[in-house]
Amino acid sequence: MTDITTLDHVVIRFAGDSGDGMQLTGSRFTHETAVAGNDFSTLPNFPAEIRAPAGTVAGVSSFQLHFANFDIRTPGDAPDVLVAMNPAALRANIGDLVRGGTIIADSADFTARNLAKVGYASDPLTDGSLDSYHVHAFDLTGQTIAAVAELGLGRKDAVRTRNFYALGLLNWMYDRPVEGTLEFLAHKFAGNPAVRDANTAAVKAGYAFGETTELFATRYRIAPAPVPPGTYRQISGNRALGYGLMAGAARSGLPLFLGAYPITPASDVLHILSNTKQHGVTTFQAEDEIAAVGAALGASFAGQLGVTVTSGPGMALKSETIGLAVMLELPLVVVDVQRAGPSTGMPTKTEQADLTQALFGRHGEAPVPVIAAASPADCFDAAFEAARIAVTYRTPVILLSDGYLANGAEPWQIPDLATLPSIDPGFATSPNGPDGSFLPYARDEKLARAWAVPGTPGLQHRVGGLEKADGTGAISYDPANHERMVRLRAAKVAGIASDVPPAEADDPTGAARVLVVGWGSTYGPIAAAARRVRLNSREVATLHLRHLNPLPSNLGEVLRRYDRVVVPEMNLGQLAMVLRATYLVDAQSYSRVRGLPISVAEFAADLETIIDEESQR
Amino acid sequence: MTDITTLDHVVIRFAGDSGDGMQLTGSRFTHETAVAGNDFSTLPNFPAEIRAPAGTVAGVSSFQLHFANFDIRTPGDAPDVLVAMNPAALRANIGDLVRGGTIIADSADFTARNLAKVGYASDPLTDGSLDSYHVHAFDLTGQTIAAVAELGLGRKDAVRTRNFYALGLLNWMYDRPVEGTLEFLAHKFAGNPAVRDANTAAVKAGYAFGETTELFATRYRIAPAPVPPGTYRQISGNRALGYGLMAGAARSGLPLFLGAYPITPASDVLHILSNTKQHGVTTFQAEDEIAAVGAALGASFAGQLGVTVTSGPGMALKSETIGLAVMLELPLVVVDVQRAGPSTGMPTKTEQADLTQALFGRHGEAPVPVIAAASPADCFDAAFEAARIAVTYRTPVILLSDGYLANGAEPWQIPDLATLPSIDPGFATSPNGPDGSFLPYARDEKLARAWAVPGTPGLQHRVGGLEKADGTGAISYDPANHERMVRLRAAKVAGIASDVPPAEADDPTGAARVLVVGWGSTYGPIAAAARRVRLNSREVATLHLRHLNPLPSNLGEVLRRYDRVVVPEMNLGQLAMVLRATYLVDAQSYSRVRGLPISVAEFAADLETIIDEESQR
Amino acid sequence: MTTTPLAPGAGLTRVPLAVTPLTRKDFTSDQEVRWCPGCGDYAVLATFQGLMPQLGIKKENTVIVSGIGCSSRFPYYVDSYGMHSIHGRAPAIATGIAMAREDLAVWVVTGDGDALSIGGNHLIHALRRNVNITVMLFNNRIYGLTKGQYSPTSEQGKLTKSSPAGSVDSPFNPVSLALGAEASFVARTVDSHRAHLTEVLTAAISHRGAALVEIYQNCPIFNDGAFDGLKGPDSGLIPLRHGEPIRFGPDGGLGIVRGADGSLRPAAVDEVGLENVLVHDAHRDDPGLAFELSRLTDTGTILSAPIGIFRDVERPSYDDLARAQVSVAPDPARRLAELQGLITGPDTWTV
Amino acid sequence: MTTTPLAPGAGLTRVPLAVTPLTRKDFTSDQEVRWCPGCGDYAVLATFQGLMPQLGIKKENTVIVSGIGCSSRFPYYVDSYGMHSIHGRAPAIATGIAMAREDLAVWVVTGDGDALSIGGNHLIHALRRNVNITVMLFNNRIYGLTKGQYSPTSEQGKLTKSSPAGSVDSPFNPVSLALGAEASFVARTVDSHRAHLTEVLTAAISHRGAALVEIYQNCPIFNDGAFDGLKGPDSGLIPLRHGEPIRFGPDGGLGIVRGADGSLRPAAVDEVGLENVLVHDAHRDDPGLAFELSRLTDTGTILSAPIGIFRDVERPSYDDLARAQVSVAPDPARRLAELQGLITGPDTWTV
Ligand SMILES: Cc1ncc(C[n+]2csc(CCOP(=O)(O)OP(=O)(O)O)c2C)c(N)n1
Ligand SMILES: Cc1ncc(C[n+]2csc(CCOP(=O)(O)OP(=O)(O)O)c2C)c(N)n1
Ligand code: SF4
Ligand code: SF4
Ligand SMILES: [Mg+2]
Ligand SMILES: [Mg+2]
Repeated sequence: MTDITTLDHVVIRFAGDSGDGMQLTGSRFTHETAVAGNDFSTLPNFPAEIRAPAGTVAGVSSFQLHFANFDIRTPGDAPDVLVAMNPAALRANIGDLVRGGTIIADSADFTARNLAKVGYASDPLTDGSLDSYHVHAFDLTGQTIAAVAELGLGRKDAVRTRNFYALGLLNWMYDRPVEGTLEFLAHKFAGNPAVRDANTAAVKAGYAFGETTELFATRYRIAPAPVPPGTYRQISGNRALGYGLMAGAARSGLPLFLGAYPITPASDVLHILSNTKQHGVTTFQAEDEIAAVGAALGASFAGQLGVTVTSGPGMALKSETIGLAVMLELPLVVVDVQRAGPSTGMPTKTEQADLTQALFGRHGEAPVPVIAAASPADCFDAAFEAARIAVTYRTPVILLSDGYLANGAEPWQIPDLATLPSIDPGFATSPNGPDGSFLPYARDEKLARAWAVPGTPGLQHRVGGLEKADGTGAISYDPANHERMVRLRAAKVAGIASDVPPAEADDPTGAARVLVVGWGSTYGPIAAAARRVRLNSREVATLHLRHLNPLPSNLGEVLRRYDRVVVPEMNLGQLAMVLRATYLVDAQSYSRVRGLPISVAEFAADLETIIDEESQR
Repeated sequence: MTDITTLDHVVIRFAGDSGDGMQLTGSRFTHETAVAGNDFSTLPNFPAEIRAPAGTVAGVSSFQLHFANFDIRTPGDAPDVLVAMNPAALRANIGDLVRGGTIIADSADFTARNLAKVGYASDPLTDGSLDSYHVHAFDLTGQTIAAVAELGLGRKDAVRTRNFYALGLLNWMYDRPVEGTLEFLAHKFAGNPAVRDANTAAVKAGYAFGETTELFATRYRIAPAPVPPGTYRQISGNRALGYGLMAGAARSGLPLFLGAYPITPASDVLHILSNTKQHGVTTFQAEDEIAAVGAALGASFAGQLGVTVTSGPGMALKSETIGLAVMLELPLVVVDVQRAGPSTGMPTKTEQADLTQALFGRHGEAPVPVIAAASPADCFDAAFEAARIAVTYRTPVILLSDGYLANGAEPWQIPDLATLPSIDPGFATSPNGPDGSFLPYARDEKLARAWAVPGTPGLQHRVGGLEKADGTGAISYDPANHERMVRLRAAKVAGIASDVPPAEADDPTGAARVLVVGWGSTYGPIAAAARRVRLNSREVATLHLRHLNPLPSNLGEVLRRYDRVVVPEMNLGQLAMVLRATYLVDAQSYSRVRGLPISVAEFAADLETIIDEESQR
Repeated sequence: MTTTPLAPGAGLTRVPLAVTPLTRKDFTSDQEVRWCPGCGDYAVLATFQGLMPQLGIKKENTVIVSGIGCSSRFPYYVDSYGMHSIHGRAPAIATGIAMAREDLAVWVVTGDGDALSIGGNHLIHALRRNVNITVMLFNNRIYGLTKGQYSPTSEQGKLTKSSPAGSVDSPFNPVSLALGAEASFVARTVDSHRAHLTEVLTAAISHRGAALVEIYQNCPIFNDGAFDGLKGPDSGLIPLRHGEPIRFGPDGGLGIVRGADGSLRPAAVDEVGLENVLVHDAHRDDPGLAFELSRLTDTGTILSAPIGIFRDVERPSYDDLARAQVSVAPDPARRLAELQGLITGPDTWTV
Repeated sequence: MTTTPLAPGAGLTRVPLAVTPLTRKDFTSDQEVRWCPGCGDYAVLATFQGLMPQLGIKKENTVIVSGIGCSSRFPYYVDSYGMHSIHGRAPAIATGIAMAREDLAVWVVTGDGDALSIGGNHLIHALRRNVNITVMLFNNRIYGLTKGQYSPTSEQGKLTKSSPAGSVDSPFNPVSLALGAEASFVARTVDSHRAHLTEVLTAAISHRGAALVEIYQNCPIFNDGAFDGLKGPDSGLIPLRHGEPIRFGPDGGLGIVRGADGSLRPAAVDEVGLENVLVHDAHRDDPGLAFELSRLTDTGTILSAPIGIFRDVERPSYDDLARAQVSVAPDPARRLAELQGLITGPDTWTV
């Protein structure tokens, strides 16, 4: 009999060739995990090439899942368990595995040829080089073929089911039922009974293999995480973002218009919204990013909620049109799903180095509200907030996500849309000026200008990129008017600070001297690192910013409460610069620019050093 | 007899309809001024419309000239003398004239119809509303017609010579010879004797009118300014900029390639360089700004000095390609002749609000050196320096000018090109790697990479926008390599600081407590204001930055020497933000965003208040 | 939401009609018109303000989008909704407007630089997609607003500030380019021919889909007389009228015939016989004929050029097709409930 | 500096020749080729590496500029100078290279998205200007690199991730578009037809001026079999050869004839007689015929399409004309002295 060991959390990475179905295996296992009540966080990792030659390191695709009996924040730095379908998968991932971790490998694929292809001189499964890990190597391919033999598939098709064999085995190891997966297969392959039955047989055989063999001495159990009651689903950042925009449009009573040009890692937002046309969503795949934002701005002018989604290179191209939107004072949401730059950079890798571009990347004084999402599920709230600000203030808003959030997934407590605040586009319907005239640049108490859409009788007017006369919106070259308008536009955006929650540090004991300030997807690593640091009996405060422009009005005050302010960013210190300039606080950048999330372990250790240093001063 | 009064300096503004030839009159008068040995500074002001309806305020064109017996810095805030050819010119400019100033007006144009067109209910020349000025109104048109009568021109053509009549009169008033102008006319209208003779007659008649009439009680004399000996010419910022680029290319031994798309106020650089093809200059009028910078980058790849020139909206469009240039590490000079924004803004007005776009307007970490010109003539040196940095460091460089510098003119001591430093493009001609290989990303001591141009045998290599492996330049997705390359690119640009002069404050007594820091075209107003403040027995230090990125290495130290740092900018405080962030110094923004140069008088007064405040602390 | 694409002539079908007849004054805004004296833009504006009331639609359902250039000031002068956008992007912005709203008449005003230089890509894509917009391309063969550089329609060798030794660019033929870009409606007219301009613009806005109208426009300041070669009775102006033989010259003495090698050329009608003169067919599905006719335009100084409607064929409009895929519950509560269903999805668990 | 434009066939005239003959290996870089198994890009690369040595030029005088897309990885695999630039901008960058250096053979590698979507404007302007570059447009009718969205050449109704209900875009015909943009050389070929590809690419690079070669390229992952309809003996592949009657189909039984209304259509050669089959004339100055031939391409599923050289005419190349205006003193000191004269100007004063 095998033992059952209880664990707090586990990180598993499934790795194989692009064609091995690792993403599917991973997401199925995630679903079982979710149903078992664990908290989780996932991160897929695709090869940069569409389909690099089989068996090469460049062609390895992986999926990492972190699940736990507590609320976790990241997909984990380093896997505890590595499932490696071939030598390339081992080679590409072994460096990340924790010492003493578990390797499950398909020995069938470790042929001399495959080993040579990735530069292994001898077989690591047997040459002793993996002695510091628990290696479970067995003929996964052969066993799968045997298991599905009687179903009459060709060898190639039979081999393709081995990811489900592996899934069955993992289900056994972590004590999860397989029923959900069997249902899923029945549904997915309803039209192809042969494949359905083979995969079903593979799952069952994998499970049975765990139960019958003596290879595995232990099974693991991770208790459910204590989460607020409610209905949950698994959601990726890009999907949550799309839904958040839809919710924003629905609560504004506006149709949603997405203008987009495909670009990694933002394309999925276009794909997802292209599938929701029955919800009043128009999607326009434009000829380029300039046309995409232009059409979105046109749709806004026509009374819809115009949105555009892109990544860094596309942001650069959109900047002139965003400047026009600043002048027109129309709602527009511009989403930047950041990736590693500069230039084409590393398109499949994450980074958060577009912040200063979002804040300053336009000519002239062209202030734009900037907000950022903190986690995959948070993309929903962030997108809703972006829509709210855009519509309420008649302004373009830049929403920052990144590759890590875009593709990562986590549980999401599904919100009740009816409880979300309703958003008022405040359409002008009647004259607001002297003698029945319409003043398109008359402002409400929030400084938002009057928005009259075409078709509204009597309110005909012209907008444009030339400086506008205050009130009338006529072209004006008057020096004093220009100064007034520049300051009015700035004041409108600055005023949003009074309409967002104040910054609040998470400082459980109130005794911390070091404050960690983050934005965007560093949320997970910072929270996880803070947890570790606190478990190591140190005090640390954290503060995460949703709004990057304007910053919360009390932020300076909060920052000044601490002796030291540390700003971890996946860039060279962009937020740190803004905080220093704004508050003259010696905020220190903790910078990691590797195309990867900041490592929790590394940051936690460094943070402890910082705290210890500070306490000795 | 008229008196002769000696003056230190005078500001004259010539104003008339777009068709009245005010720019020509102004520049001729400037030339006489230069020959007379005065220092001077000029600024034309064009209407926004190509040719607005005659006699309207929108159609007024003017030319302002400041000349003096000392070295001056600006074209002057407010004219002492206004030449108004019609009611529109008076209406548009009277607000700027100093109280007690002189008005010379052509009464012939002050008809009821013309007055009404610009909203004068009665004739200001006669209704007493100009009592606080010296008004010299006379029938300039009629006198001109009479003067040229015998030359047989039609009335229309005769009237067109009245600007030269006015010029003759002014020459008399300021005691200048007319010979230069007569030569100029002989040359310019060699092919059209009738026009030549008429203009000549007009100049002489205007001069004679001054001499014979009793209208003018005083003539003025402004002694020559003490300037270093040398040969001088008058030069505008755009011309100086073009010449500076040519000098940079010549001293690098490279052909110059300009890719440009017309845009106000940058187009003249294209026009000027299009006229210098016999000096090895290729100009390419591209289909848009993206193609312009792309072709320039292509030319650089091919071994030329690629340059592109634009204004704010074009900068926004070029940002993606500038990011590519950062990754390719090739020389490229990007000139931004700033104008008032955001969006189309006020194209004919000046501003310096593109600084943060230049510094931060790209996705990813894409550091680019940024430098700025301080005065029209200084555009030459700034352009040369931009070329030097681009070629020496194999990097794109952004050079900031603005509309005020572009069109303004001043005397320029013509440099001896042979004494300018020579610039080494350091072309790679042989392998630099192991086994005769070529490593395009191997670096010299300045961190500039090896630059091999097509046609060089054995050094074939590929560059591109994907992240490069250190040394080899192959595509790399390695996290550690990315971090290394991001930091290397940043270090290369930061290292330029060691190659530029340290910042030095101009602090004559060493006793100032207030430091004024400027960049770009605020140079003139700051210097002039400092002069005034010092004449009013107060101490003030000034510091003008040529290099905005990297900042001079000793800058923090200099700033910290002063109790108060004031940063006047024609934006909402962009340099101030950078100084605050970089040095944690409480640099205070003095912000004027009116599409106009900062007023010397206003700033001097405000600066005195600041100094007095500071001395009382 | 639309389901079936509408036919040509249906360009304005879904735009509401004015209740009382409008006049030219209704389409005149309070802004002072600020082109140079004698600019061809004045004539086009006047013609436009004259024809708009005749369309019978509500003026508040008219939208004019322009780029940047002298001509792009146009929207300010018309009392409709308008946007003076940024250089070259008007077709993209108009695409968003047309997709968002089927009840608007959407005009794009642009210049040869705006449409063909910086904005060339948006223009050809709008034409390819067949978005229901009407583009008035003011071709003065020069950059007016930036004071006289050569444009993509300037003749090779042109002397301008940016080409003091003569430009080395050879020009686009806007009609050929549009046809190569699959345009369903392409026409050309002249600023000063009021009746022709009215007729062509009316046909263009009535076309359902993208319509490109090239307007030869005189710029007296920077390119004066560029189209003077087309004036006078014996000019090479070749009027195209659907279903009629293509005749031109004094008394229509010249006609276009197809030569032995298949190419088109002018010939004396007397000599070849009227029956051999090509009959214009603007509705032919294949754009080949229209393309060949477009090549009869001079590329240097323009002394000869066809005007009229080169092509006018039926093809579903992009925005109609796009709208046909979009729907939404009319009632906000129902919309929210449906969205609630979507975001919930099939795979949930409850704690 | 050049003074007289060179003729067709002179595309490489000013590129120095290799001293010893080169082989395919000389044009193979050390980078591992990373397209999907079966991708049509492999075949084009192999053909390219095979034909380059035959051109006889120095390999270090070869430059390949690409944009972004699967096909745009091409330069990495050829041991020449190369730039993998940014999306859509390769023609602009190549224009700068070609203007700067007459001694380089400049290739542009691009995809249907890169060249026709984001990069459409640069492409048509390079063609209009007639810059001496050769553009290989890999048309797989899909966005490969971004994993399968429809492109501007995809058929209407295409189901992709971004068009789950079928795309509503109607496609460009790249050959028609190029002809509308005044291209002097336009051809089409197919990835798998090695001999044809070699012949067409060789003619293209030998053309002095801009050459556009559309290459039908299979993407087995996202648009497999898009050109399968053109395979087999009775496919609708219509080979164009200058001076020969245009015949196709099994045993060349079909031919292109000009119908009574002047339009082109296929007919059985037996029925119409060989003498009535249209003889291809690629050198005809007027692009009308080439344009009409381009329209024989299917717009939906491609079952019929002409391949070969549609047009190849003589027109001065842009970079030659531009270079003819540029000169400089060969000696640096003299250059500096001349510049000193320029900056001094005529109007100076001395203190
Ligand atoms: C991005 C950008 N680039 C350049 C300009 C400058 N610019 C304004 S209009 C124009 C060309 C105008 O020519 P055209 O479209 O022919 O219009 P026209 O003035 O002749 O009517 C240019 C280059 C600009 N406003 N924005
Ligand atoms: C500015 C910018 N926008 C979008 C992208 C994303 N992108 C890369 S390649 C591509 C399209 C590729 O399609 P195609 O040109 O047909 O090349 P293929 O991959 O099919 O060979 C897109 C949209 C990008 N890299 N840069
Ligand atoms: S510059 Fe030419 S196009 Fe522009 S307004 Fe004047 S005349 Fe018209
Ligand atoms: S996705 Fe298609 S085009 Fe791209 S490499 Fe793979 S097969 Fe080739
Ligand atoms: Mg024009
Ligand atoms: Mg493609």
